[in-house]
Amino acid sequence: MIIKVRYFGQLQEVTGKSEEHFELTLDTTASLRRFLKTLYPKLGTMNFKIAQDNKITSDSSPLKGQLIDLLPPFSGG
Amino acid sequence: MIIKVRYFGQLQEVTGKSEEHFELTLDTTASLRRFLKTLYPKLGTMNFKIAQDNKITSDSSPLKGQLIDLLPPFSGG
Amino acid sequence: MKEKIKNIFVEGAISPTKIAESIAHHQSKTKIGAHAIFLGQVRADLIDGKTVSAIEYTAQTEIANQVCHEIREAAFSKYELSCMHIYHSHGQVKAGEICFFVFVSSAHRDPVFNSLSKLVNDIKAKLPIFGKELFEDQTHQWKVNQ
Amino acid sequence: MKEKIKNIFVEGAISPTKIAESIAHHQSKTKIGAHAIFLGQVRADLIDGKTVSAIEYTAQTEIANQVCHEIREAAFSKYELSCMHIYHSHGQVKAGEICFFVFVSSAHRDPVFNSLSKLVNDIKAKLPIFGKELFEDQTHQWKVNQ
Repeated sequence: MIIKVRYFGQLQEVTGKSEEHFELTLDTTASLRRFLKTLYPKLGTMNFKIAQDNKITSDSSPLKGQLIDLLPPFSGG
Repeated sequence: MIIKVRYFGQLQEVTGKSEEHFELTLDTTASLRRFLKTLYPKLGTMNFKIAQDNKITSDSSPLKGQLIDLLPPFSGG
Repeated sequence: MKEKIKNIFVEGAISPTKIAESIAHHQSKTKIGAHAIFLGQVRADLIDGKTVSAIEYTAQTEIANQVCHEIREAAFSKYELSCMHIYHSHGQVKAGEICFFVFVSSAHRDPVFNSLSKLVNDIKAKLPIFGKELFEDQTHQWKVNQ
Repeated sequence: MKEKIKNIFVEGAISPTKIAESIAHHQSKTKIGAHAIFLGQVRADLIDGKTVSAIEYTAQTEIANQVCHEIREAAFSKYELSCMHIYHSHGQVKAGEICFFVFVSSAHRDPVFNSLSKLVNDIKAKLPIFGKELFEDQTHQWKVNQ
């Protein structure tokens, strides 16, 4: 499956990009999180939520979205 | 002692005036309250606070002010 | 923060423009991170088939300003506030217009939330202000706060 | 009160004039007796000897607007509100300028006090908005909400 991963806020600085595409077969968002932390070791120390197709999901969620967003801590207001 | 009594809000309608002067010797504001209720029987059914010289006072306060204000229930805001 | 006693009364309605100017004045105060504002607006209440068209406010202004000053000083002591502005209408205010404006500012949001409702409730309860509700047919009744 | 999902984002700072216009729009709604407004203002915080000159906001806007919609619907269900308006800046907002505007209206004052702090706290906690604090020397740090 081809997925588009977008990075928000300081995660763009950590990865050096705002988005990229991967062809992957992974079962859960937790697996995706491990994959990305291996690819970008600096992500290992960071808190972020994962959204699939514009819905924030828990780490035990099946990975089935085609649009994945990595969201660092929120700081609006 | 000559005192000036001012009526506020609906008390002006009950007494038919906004202010008047009295020459009186009374010990407390409670006594003044009784005196005014005798003069204006309709005041008998109304709640009001009494201020002396721009300070709201309790009914047990000695009557010593020269400016007396009768204040009906507050309804600002 | 000791201040002299301010006159909170303005003749007639408080305009949205005045509120905007008051907000704009705080843009130079760059330690402020949070403002909270309360606005009282005259309701066109329907009472026994008659509609309120305006409220005419009178007050014992000396006492009202003095008591408001005490409420203000107590709030500055209790909450971490940078600024506080309080205005109330005197005279006639039409239904739909603003008659009461309380504006608090702080570095952070908790002090403005906590102080705003306290200030509004204290001012309504403790200031000798009297509202006369005027109906469209020229009759009236005296406003009673809940 | 079911509504379609609104876009809460405005480019740059929220002007006092916009706030005044929003207040003025409510003068025809004569069942309203109380408004409460929260304004977030960018602070010129001093951090390790450097002063914040602006915040640049980015967001996952689709999620932010959807979550804000859910927060809004929950507030309409829980509190007796006539109106609710929420705006947040996107892009750059200078120190002293307004970046966040929450405006609630009701017949009476309790619903506006109770809903205002709840809305502001929920929006800050749940909307994917990211503030980048820009210093005068062109460096930056990422804002962390308390």
